[in-house]
Amino acid sequence: MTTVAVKPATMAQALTRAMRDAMAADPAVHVMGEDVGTLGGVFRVTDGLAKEFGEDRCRDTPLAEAGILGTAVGMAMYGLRPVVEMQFDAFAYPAFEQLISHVSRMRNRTRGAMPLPLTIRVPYGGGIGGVEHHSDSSEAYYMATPGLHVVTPATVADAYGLLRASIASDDPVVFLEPKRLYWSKDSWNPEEPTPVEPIGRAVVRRSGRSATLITYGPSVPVCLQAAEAARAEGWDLEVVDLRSLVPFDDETVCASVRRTGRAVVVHESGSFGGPGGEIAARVTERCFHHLEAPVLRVAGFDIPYPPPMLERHHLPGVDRILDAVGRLQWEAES
Amino acid sequence: MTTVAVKPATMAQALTRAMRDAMAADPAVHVMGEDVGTLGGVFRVTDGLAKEFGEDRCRDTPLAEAGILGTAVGMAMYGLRPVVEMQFDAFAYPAFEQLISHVSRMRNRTRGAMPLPLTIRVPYGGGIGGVEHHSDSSEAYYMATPGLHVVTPATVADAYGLLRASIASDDPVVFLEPKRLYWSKDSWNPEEPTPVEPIGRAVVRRSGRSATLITYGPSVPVCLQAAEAARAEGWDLEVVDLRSLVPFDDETVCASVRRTGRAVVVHESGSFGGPGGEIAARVTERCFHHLEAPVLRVAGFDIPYPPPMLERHHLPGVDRILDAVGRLQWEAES
Amino acid sequence: MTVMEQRGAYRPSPPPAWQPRTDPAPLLPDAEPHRVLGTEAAAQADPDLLRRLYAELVRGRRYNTQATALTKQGRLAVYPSSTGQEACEVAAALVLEERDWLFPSYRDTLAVVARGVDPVEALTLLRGDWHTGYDPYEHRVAPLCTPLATQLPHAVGLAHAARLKGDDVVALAMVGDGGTSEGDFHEALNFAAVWQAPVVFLVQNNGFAISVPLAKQTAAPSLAHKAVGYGMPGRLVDGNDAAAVHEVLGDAVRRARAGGGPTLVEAVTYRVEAHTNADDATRYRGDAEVETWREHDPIRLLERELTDRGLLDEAGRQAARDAAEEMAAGLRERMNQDPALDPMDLFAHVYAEDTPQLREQRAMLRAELEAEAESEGERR
Amino acid sequence: MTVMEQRGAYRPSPPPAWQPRTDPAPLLPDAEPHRVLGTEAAAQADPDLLRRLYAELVRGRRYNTQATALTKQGRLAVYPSSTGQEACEVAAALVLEERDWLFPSYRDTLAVVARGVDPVEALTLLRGDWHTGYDPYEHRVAPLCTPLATQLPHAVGLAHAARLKGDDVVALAMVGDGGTSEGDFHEALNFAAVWQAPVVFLVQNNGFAISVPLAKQTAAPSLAHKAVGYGMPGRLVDGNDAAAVHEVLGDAVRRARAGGGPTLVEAVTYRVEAHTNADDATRYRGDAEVETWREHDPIRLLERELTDRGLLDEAGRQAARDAAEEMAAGLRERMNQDPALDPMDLFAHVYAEDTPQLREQRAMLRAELEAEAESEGERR
Ligand SMILES: Cc1ncc(C[n+]2csc(CCOP(=O)(O)OP(=O)(O)O)c2C)c(N)n1
Ligand SMILES: Cc1ncc(C[n+]2csc(CCOP(=O)(O)OP(=O)(O)O)c2C)c(N)n1
Ligand SMILES: [Mg+2]
Ligand SMILES: [Mg+2]
Repeated sequence: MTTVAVKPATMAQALTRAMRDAMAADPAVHVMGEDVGTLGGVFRVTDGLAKEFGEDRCRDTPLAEAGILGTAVGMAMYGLRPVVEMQFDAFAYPAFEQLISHVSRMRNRTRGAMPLPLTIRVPYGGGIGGVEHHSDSSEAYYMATPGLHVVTPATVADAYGLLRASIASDDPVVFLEPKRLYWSKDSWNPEEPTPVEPIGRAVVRRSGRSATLITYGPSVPVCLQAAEAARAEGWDLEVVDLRSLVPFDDETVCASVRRTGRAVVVHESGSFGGPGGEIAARVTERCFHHLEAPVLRVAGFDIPYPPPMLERHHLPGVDRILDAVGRLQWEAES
Repeated sequence: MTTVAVKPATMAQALTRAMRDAMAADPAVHVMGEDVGTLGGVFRVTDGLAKEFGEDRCRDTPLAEAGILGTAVGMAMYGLRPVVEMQFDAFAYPAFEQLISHVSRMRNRTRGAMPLPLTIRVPYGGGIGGVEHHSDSSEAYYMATPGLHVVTPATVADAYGLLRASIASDDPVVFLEPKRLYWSKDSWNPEEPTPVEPIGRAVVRRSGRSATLITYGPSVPVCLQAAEAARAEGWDLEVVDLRSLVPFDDETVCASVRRTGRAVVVHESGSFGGPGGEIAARVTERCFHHLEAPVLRVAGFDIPYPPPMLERHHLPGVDRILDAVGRLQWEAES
Repeated sequence: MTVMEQRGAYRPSPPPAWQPRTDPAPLLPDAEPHRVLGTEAAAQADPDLLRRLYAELVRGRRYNTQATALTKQGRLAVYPSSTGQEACEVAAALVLEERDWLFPSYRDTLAVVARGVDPVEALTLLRGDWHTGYDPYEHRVAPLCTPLATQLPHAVGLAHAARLKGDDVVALAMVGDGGTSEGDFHEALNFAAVWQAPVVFLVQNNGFAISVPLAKQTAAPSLAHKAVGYGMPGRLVDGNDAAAVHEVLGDAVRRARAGGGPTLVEAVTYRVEAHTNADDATRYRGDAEVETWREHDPIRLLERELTDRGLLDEAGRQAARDAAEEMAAGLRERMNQDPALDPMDLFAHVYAEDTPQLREQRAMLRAELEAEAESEGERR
Repeated sequence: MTVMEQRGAYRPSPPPAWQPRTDPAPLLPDAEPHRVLGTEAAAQADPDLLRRLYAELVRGRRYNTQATALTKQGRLAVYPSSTGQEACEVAAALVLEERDWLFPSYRDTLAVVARGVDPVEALTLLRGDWHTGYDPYEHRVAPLCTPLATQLPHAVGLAHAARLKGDDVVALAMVGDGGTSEGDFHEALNFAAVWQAPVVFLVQNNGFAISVPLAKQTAAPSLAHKAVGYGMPGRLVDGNDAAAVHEVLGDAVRRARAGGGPTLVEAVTYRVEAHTNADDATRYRGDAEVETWREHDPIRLLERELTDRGLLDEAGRQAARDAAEEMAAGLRERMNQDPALDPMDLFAHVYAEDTPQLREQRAMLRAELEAEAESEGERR
């Protein structure tokens, strides 16, 4: 192995690089969306792609999300691999009918004859001070739609690896990009990109013996922080980064919970009907006799995403996570 | 109390009656949707309303679901109480942006100044031999959207009572009508309608001691059947009909599960990311030490709704429910 | 001296960015639907084409009546008949080249069959053994689309992709008058025009969306007038005049193929039968209206033209009827066989590869089926 | 004898249901945007109106620069400036009666303020202490709408409801050129035309949707040409000519109020500043283009007209500037105060009454805040 000087890169840069490499490797890969061309996207994630590959490969579309996804479906039908950008989570809603009724089902409807290799990039979550409709966590909708993969990176390296894997997938992938991690940095060498990660594998980000924090995307760094803070309370927390909500890595998650006997699911999305319910339920189904306490959930409140000045009270933070860990019935053990 | 001869009525008739009575009681109530006027709806649920109240009160709209819901929002802003019909579950998807970004949030966005008293009727679920896009169970999407009430009747009387309550509610209600129960009959006297039920109260449809089946809408009759069949196996099952998914009646559900110590959630909707995950998780959080076994789920498979000839293999039936009950770790008890 | 003249330098100038890019005049449809049959123009029509259209119309009508009969026999779950609209259905299929793509709406099984798809495969959706019954790539026919207008952006995307790849492929997408009210219609037409995609949009204005008449659907002078708002030509055609529909669609296809961009064609026609076999049309329209349209029947119009011009005699008519009967008999016979069903197919095509979750569910269903088979075996 | 004459009974007749219900001609916009300032028509304009428009334009410009300055001082999270578009913003507000309703898009805080909403309340959304900062019923101004074009069906529904109730209320809804591509635009206009709802749609075509120029948004001759496809009149107006915008909108409002149905107005204007303070416009357009528009500045156009006609002198100009400065100073001062925030408000307006679930979450936050306050108390 060569030892190249590794410079810090942002998650946004890793995503750009993933698209660039995918476009270079496969002429079928086309990027499209609002402002993705000349501007390089409002988050600059597609920066330089139009310049390098031309407007035909990285196209500014009219302002119509159903139209964007719907035409991408047609392009995929003809053998292209569209990578669609939705400008913000809430602006993906107009495309829901195309997503649910066509994108998720086309392979099934046609007995496998017409798979749709489509990647739908959705910047999601809060913590960036955005005004209303700019900070939604919409993953529950995608998880409840069979036929989609739902993937979300929490690290710079995963951003690259998972996006490459998503673009390479023959199935449609909703690729959720945690907005507030766009500018997170990591020592990741763009000249020697990390390997493409297979979709569907969770990873243990921190080992611990007391309890497992099950999380993904923007909440991963928060959980790691919480795990550090928990040491002061005498808890040694394990942190599992799901990376992919669909498929779900029961194996890794349950192995961890069986080891620790306790678990908290952490996400920004609302609690009621959110991803945490599914995760808690399936972990409980599989690990019931290993559990010292019910699997708890730390999540956003069941409210519309709040205005910027109040968002810190909504987002699951270190204290709220530690409070939940504290409720994991520790007395029962002793 | 008078004793009128009680004739059997269908759920569809009870729903029609609920709208009729609401329209008669309050001139602000307006019915709108595709084919709701002259035709009386494809399921005839609005039959006679246009004739009785005129086209202005029961209006055939152009064929555009976002437009229907979006104009209903504007009508509600001006003090009307629109009752919107979506022709089928899957045809509500084009209206999702209006639903999520406006209907569910308008009260919140305006600090309570602009509530939206809107009822959105959505025929849902399968079992009617419908071709694709005609049998979806989309309740998971609605449950994950704070600001909406989500209500679904399982009996003829509840159809009336809950629809009246929904129309009377100052909050938006997604009113899910189980398609295959439209023609279910019950001795319900339309001349003396049952009282309007408050939204948010579950009901024990059958008492039992062995385990609780938690269910709603189209799966209620199936669970009652399963409970009957279970007697042969020596199980005495309790059946809880949720009636309202949002708000959720933790009290009634948990009281039952604490009594029985075992529970299975049953619904048609897919399992992964479906309502059952939320229900199992919250019951476990609240009743952990009363549980002899993990809360299990019997649900539709995580697949696009199948074609009519295969739907019976998809839908949770008596056998599948009994299999799940059998897995509730009965040995652990003895 | 006028005020203007006094003002010297101050002359109104158009706002700088104001550049109308398209002359609207040629985009507007004629006031009357285009017709060929019974007009001078019919003399120019290719007799072979007219005869071919005739044979297909007769077959198409027979296909419609046969399919409706199959619903009564319980062999189809539902059938939305295109009786009275056969001219549009047939012309849409015939006007395309092999390499082109057809994007049908749920009512358009006839167009699908006319394009060459096996009629039983075309009816799979409506029989209920699977969703799309044919391989879309075999005849380049997209799945029959039930959510209205949602197939239109697919057609645009496909046509656009073909153009990017250098293939001179045209996509023809079908939609009803009701479907034009959907947002997807708007977005598809706009993308098509901006991208100059080689697409032809065929709106069959059959007067109704289930029970809702056109007057409650739109206040436009015609649906074809929507075209100018996207910067594409709108064409209005008598949808019961097979020669006219073929001509107008043919022009649009040629234009698209040559790089001229999309066209919106409104074909004025009528849904003679109820919405589907499950519908009761008497609830929303009278017989008299239906009768006026029977006078204007597409087969009748073409038959008259062919007969007048000596291109069709009783023998020819009989031959067309015989061919149609043969098709119907074959269809009847094949549809009377129960389709082979495998419940495990439920999991076969959800993803390229089962998720772990689906593997579990697959195992569960397999166990259930085995238990079922066993207990049936025991009973025997 | 022609072929036709030989045929006797066989005469082509239009398809029976073919009845064009609207004459398209009067629905089509003129080829050039309507202008008043600097033309003969200006002489007819009411001097008081022109002076009022002028004062509002000057105030509006100052409001825009002040708001942008507030973003630099961290007092606003973001501000989408309407500099250069003040004529549209102001005319839209002034043309309405008290009882009418305004449906603004996210860029239209100026129109909201011009309609009488407190400027601080109008900026609440962009400051970030809450979403809608004003009571929509007080001035009949719907919430500033961020998801593009989604407010248009609301305007239609409200106007329709008012008409059903017998109130002669008009709704004016604002949208950008980019927003016209959304399906909701299409559905709203169609519903409005079918229902003959008293709505006026004002499209501010400012050349860009963020970085995307009009040419990538539409291929239409003009956005106003979309109107004919819905059966409503389309009007094209120079959006920098306040008198012209006021006149065209005024006609449309009167028409709507009188029961004449909806109108689509396209105002051709230009977004002189970047999309928002967070945007870098140099990435997608050159200075030269911006400069040509500065020549065509709405304040300058009106100032010149007033001056030429002796309706404005330096004192008048100074008075307008002074009033604007006063407004700006007041705004600055009030925006420099931190808004009162109560985290418990998160739960205040989700439902009319808390669900049991929200009661639990409310209790949890309250406990957290108490613990926080306690530990802060300890530290002190
Ligand atoms: C998005 C959507 N909404 C509603 C329906 C239900 N639906 C099926 S057919 C139909 C009427 C369609 O009318 P039109 O577009 O004129 O086509 P036609 O039936 O006349 O061929 C409706 C409302 C649907 N299929 N898709
Ligand atoms: C449905 C939706 N999609 C995307 C966005 C993100 N967005 C905000 S403003 C904007 C451009 C709007 O352009 P235009 O309609 O021309 O209005 P302008 O900004 O020029 O006033 C975009 C894409 C949005 N707000 N809503
Ligand atoms: Mg129709
Ligand atoms: Mg713009």
